[in-house]
Amino acid sequence: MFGYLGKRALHSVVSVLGLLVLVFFLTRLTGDPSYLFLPLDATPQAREAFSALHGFDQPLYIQFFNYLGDLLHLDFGESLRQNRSAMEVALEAFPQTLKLAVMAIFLAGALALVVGSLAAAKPGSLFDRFASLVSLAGASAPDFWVAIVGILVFAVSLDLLPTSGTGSAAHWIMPIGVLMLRPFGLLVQVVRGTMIGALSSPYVKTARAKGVRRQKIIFSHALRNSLLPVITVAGDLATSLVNGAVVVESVFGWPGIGKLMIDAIIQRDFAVVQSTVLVTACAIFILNIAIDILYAVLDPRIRYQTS
Amino acid sequence: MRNKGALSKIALAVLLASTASPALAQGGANNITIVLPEQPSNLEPCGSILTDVGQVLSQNITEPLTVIDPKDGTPQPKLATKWERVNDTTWRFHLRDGVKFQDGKEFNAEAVAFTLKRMTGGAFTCNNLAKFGSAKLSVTPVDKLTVDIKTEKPEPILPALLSVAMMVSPATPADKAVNDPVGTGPYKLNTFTPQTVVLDRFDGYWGKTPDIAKATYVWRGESSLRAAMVQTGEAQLTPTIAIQDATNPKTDFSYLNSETTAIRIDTEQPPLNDVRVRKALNLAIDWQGMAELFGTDVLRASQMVVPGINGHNPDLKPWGYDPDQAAKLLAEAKADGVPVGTTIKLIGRNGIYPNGNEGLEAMMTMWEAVGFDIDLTMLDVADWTRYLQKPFPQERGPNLLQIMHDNNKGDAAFTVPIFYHSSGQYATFSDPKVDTLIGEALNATDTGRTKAFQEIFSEVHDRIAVDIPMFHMIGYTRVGESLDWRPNLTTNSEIPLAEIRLKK
Amino acid sequence: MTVIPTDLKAAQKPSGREPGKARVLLGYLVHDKLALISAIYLLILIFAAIFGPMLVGDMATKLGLRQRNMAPFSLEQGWLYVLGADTLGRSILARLVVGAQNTLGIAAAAVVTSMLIGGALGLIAGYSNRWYSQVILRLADIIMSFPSLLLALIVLYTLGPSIPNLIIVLAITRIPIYLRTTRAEVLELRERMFVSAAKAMGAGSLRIVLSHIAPLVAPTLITIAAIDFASVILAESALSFLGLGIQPPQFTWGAMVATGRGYLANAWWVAFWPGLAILLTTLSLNLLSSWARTVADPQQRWRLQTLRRAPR
Amino acid sequence: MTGPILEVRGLTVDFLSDRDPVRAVSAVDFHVSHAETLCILGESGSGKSVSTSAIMGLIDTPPGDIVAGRMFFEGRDLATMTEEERRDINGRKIAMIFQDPLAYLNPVHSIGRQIAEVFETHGVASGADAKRRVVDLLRRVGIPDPENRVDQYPHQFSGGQRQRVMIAMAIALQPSVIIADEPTTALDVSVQAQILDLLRDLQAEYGMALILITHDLEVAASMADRVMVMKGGQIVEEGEARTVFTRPQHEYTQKLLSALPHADDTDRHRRSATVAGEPILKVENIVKRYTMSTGLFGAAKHVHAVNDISFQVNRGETVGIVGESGSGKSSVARILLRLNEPTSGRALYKGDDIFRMNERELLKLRRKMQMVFQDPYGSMNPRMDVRSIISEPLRIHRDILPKAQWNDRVVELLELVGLKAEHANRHIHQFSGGQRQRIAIARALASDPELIVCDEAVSALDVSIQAQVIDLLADLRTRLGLSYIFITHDLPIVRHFADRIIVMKQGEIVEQGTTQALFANPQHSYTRSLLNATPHPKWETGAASQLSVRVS
Repeated sequence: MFGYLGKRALHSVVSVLGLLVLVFFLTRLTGDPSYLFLPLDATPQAREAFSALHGFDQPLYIQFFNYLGDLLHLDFGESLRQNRSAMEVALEAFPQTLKLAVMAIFLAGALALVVGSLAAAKPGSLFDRFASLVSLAGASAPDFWVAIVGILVFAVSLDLLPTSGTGSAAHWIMPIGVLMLRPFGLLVQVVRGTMIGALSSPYVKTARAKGVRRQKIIFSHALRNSLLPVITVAGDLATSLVNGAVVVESVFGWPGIGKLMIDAIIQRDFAVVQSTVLVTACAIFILNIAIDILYAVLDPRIRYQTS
Repeated sequence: MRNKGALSKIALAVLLASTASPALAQGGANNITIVLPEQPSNLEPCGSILTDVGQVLSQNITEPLTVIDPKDGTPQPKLATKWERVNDTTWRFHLRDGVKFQDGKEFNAEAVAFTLKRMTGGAFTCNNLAKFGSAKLSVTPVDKLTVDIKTEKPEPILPALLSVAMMVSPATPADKAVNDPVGTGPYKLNTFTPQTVVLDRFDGYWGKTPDIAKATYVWRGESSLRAAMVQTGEAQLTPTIAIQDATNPKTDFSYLNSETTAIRIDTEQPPLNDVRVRKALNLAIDWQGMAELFGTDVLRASQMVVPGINGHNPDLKPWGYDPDQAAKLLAEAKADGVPVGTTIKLIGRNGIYPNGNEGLEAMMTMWEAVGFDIDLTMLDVADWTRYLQKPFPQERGPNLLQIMHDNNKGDAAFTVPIFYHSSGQYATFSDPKVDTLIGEALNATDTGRTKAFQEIFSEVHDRIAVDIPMFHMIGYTRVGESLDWRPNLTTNSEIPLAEIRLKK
Repeated sequence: MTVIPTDLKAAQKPSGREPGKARVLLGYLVHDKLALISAIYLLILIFAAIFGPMLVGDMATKLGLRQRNMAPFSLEQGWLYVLGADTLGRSILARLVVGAQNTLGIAAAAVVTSMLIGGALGLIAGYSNRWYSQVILRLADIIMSFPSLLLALIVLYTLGPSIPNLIIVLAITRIPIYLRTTRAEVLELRERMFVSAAKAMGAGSLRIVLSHIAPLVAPTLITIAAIDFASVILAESALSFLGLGIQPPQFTWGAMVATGRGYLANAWWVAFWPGLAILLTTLSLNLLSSWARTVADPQQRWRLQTLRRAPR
Repeated sequence: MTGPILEVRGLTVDFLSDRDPVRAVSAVDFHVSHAETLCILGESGSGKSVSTSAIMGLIDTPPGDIVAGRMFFEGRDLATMTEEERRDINGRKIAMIFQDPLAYLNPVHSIGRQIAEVFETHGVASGADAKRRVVDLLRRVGIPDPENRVDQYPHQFSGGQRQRVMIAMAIALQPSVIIADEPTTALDVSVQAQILDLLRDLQAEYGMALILITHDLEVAASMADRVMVMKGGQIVEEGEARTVFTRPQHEYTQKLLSALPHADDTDRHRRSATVAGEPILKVENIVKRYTMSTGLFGAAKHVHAVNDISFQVNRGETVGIVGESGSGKSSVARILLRLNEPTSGRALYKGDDIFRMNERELLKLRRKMQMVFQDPYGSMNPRMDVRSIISEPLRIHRDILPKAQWNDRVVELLELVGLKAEHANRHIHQFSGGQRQRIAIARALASDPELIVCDEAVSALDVSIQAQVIDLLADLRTRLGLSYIFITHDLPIVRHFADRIIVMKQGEIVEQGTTQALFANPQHSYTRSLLNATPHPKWETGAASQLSVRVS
């Protein structure tokens, strides 16, 4: 198992390096940052001076080797826009998104397990229909649209929650609510599907033949087995949460890494784009390895693989 | 197991945060929260002409030698009390006495010299320098409170130019941009985080003590959200909201925001090199209908500067809506062999101003109605800039470019040369007569200068029809009912906290 | 050995009066009311996407600057304005109908592209153990760890926002899903006996992959595609939110929501109707694919049948 | 014996769909008494499991539908009981053992936990007490080192051990009735005998009633006091075991008994009539070694799947390779067809080494050497119709026949294996197991092969069908002059079919020789144990037997 994890980690390192190369060259294809950093009426001399100052006048491959050289000293470059270390900017924003994403995915997962299991217990029932419809509807709406409507309803009309920003517990409710809509909707479907399968599996028959109570069959036998596919999907959804975070952070003024990376690419702040991508990619790879470990914890067939 | 741990940790963090949430707590009545449309990129005083930086920094933390009076565009004293022109290339400024920087350093001639040297040093990118064009400055302190500023060429409007030179403490690093500016203004920087900027009143300020003790800046991209925040009392002021959000006459104020929108015509490319075609473009638009899109308070523009700017020509009449005339001009041009059927590229820029995309879509429809063939392309800033500035892309073909110009610096000299001189950065045409006129205007002073610029505007509008001026734009602000403050022409670049009064 | 499904399967042996497959499916569809409504809605949509521009095409671009943001449910301006008018006074209904073409077209093109490319790469990566399989997998890892909105923005900035580029971008970000699913299935399928049998007969790799493995992977991919279709529509609208989606004068529902979002407080209908259209479309696709899963599962299929009891 | 513990009267169960309901069992009556063993005997699809599932309440309604019938446990009508009462009977009074313990044990819980669950569910014991009892149970059913193994998971046990765990779970509360549904079907014969012994011992010890469901006549004969034969959901014959087996009344029972491979000793001309011709395949010293990592940086371990195997196949000859699971017999087949590569060794097909052939030579070889797999359903692409399946070799080897003649050839082949021309348009799932294997054989014949490797080709089939397929193979051999390598775990099957037999154990050949010699005088103890593992009828006392299920 550790051999496997080691291989996974190696693959991750290779992928991160590949990613860095890709990001470096792709971002440089998106255009000259001097148009975005200097006022529109800046003179061509000023633009040249700007390019020379930041090394953009050098051939791309030289820039790349310089970047690699700096990486070896853990120098991830300066943010053009914020006048400070790009990695510092990225690491400052990352925990904000992490907190939001972790809360969202756990709440979505926990709720989906309950709702999905109850729906699977009686497929086709009124509750099943209702749960499917509501959860899917939540997942099917554009998130920025839900976010703005949420603000108008809950903050402006009803005055129950703050409109946006960070601070109190109440500030968390809407961002998490919006962010978890899609994972929740999809996870309910996954839980329901795997649970229906698990409930008609042979080992559930055994449990029934043993006289085990229905609740215990659902939660101890079926759900326990359904966790594995649910975790896989939840892991995939967690990585795509970065997308949702972009929208949620933009609307709610949440100072996270999603908004940061989008702003950075819009403003061609290359060092920040590279740093944010590096940070999120590392987080995603760590998450994937964590999921592998979790898999082994939950599934003895993986844990005790001898041959 | 590890999940449970993480979850409980986060729950704890949330709990702690909720008991001690300082960010939006309104400590007292004289603390205010201002919600901006975007996060300030940084707080480098040398970037104060950028809206995001300037709205926090200008007149609050840092002050220049002079400020522009929005009513007539003339420079007024700030850190300089008076100034005179010593000779063609030298101006002498007399500095205010008893002014201290927020770090306790004294404001004097040396400080002015330091600031200007820092700006022109080239060790980092100084955006404000762009306003000086190619002007080279040399500063000579005469005595403690007097400096001479020499330019290579005569610079009749140097006092106005210096309104963008934010004086910084000599303790500021000269070789790199900073995020902790120290100036002479009535407020000093408390904190700058990814969530907020907080300014505290500076007790050692040379002027009148302002009402507001503490100002917190936050930023939200959505206009409706900013409006909602002021409505719910989470914030007291937002400098920009979209027209459709300005629904409450008690809190929402419009102001002419010094921005002028227009479509630039690439006059070198047929059929746009024909004046009839250009006039037809101007006449084909239902300007009143268009005004609906940008707010009924917008001013129909006939030139690229707003009233109040030195050189604005109040007698110049904008083109009206006359689709028949447009069609006729087009037919005439066609009869003369002008290839009016050529597809014309209409190039817009995403997010250039509110409802900008809709405006272009509407104009495209109207132009096609009189017989043009228009192809609309929306570009991102970087790509769009390639069309805006020389050298223009080689294979660009006939094109119309959506532009917006902001001149809040009081003088048409910040507008005319770049747009209309044959060597101008944005100019698509060269007209010897206009070039001569511009040369004269730039060296003229007082009323002669005003007249000269007015003549240029009428020339390019009536005779050449070089572009399609659209509107002098209106901005909307929402000001909480507890504040006594009105926006004006400069609100786009600065929000002086000292001018904000609390209603009793 | 008597497991219930084999008994059911035995019952489905040809008995001479087997109704056509389409009839059977239709019967299942009628049995699931939500799926039936979804199917009808999607059919109407497809109709609108194909014929809509012919029917109301001009009305979708006709300006009415003096009836900007006209409220819905009024027939004063004609039935086309029953859903109100947008920020330029154009009929929202007409725009919804015409917008269906771009919305569905872009999503379909992106989904099909990513399915074909992802599927092909997945077949290669799953069937072959050569170095290029590793390269394909690492590339998929890279795309997966690259936040897709960011990737989309970078590519769109590089290529410029046009409809083909939009399709490319949306497709790239979805490829890994198909790739990984296909590969996982191939890894299982290639150990199956009929693959060994084909090898024993002398079939080459290409033949095995194309005629034995690919047809068995296809149903899974198509199921994913149905749900992915929904994701792509939403992703496209998120790009519009960031200003890099489809560019005017072209429009999609996503772009309509994005432009209308500024009016939610005052003219909710501008963003509401296209938002509702997106919601209903993605919802319908999800409901239909969950219906299809039930149909495909012999253990669950009875839920869609009218059970005929024996007389007592 | 006081009256029956469990009694089923007139049970009729349907499975519903939108067609006419499928009758799984129809008006079934049976009963079982204290310490008695009732065998329900039937082939797949006979409905033999449905009635016991109904007793346990394991049939979901819908899609199941209990149309009629009553079930009494200790005189109480199960239908009148509450859900809770029924649940309490399950596991405590009636317990069940399933066929495939790997699927029927929950993979994510330790076996200790799953057995203890019986105690906990019925409030008998919990915690350390339950665990102690579980260890005792495991010891009783013959799991070595139960203290340590109690915390292991199902996948860490062998097939036989898993079935023992299942049995431990069933006897935990010493129920009055145990229902065992095909408990030994997936097991090797030697293990099967041990499990059956265990069941017998336990029954003697606790005095339980045992309902044994099986398709295997020998198993039934060795266990049953009474036998009930089912076909198509109906009971065709029922009675005391000895009577049923020795004097079957119903035609179907007679047919089943006659299909037994060792039902009679007369040669049924399945063996090659002619003396074998020249050698066509010569296998020399093939070795297949796998390298396994034992996890946790452990040293790599070499496992010999096939170790130094040599044999020869002559034209027109059938060579049987016999062994239990893990003996390496299937590896040999796969290696010979180059589906797996050997570690070393040679296999000369008419003098050319198969392992050194390049792509083109290999393609040529594959025309001449074909394979029939164990699972006909799995070995044919479910998406293809029969025509495409049978003509696939023609499509691969384009030079065999012009395309225009493929259709005729398919029909010819179908008729050759006893199917009809119209079957060509159907899909594989529309056929029964025996028919599918015929299609697989037709496919193998399409390229005019000389040698066919049959890997457990009849193992998945019902006994009555097995005989038919073997007859077909024998017939084709005579008509087409084929040679076979016939791989099986079932020694009796090859007795009348193979000319020579190779017995394999753990990758090595332990014995080989002509069929007659091997059966008459097995040299190796392993061969003898294989022969003896066949269950003995319960009523039998001596070596003599009317059924002659024992050979020696």
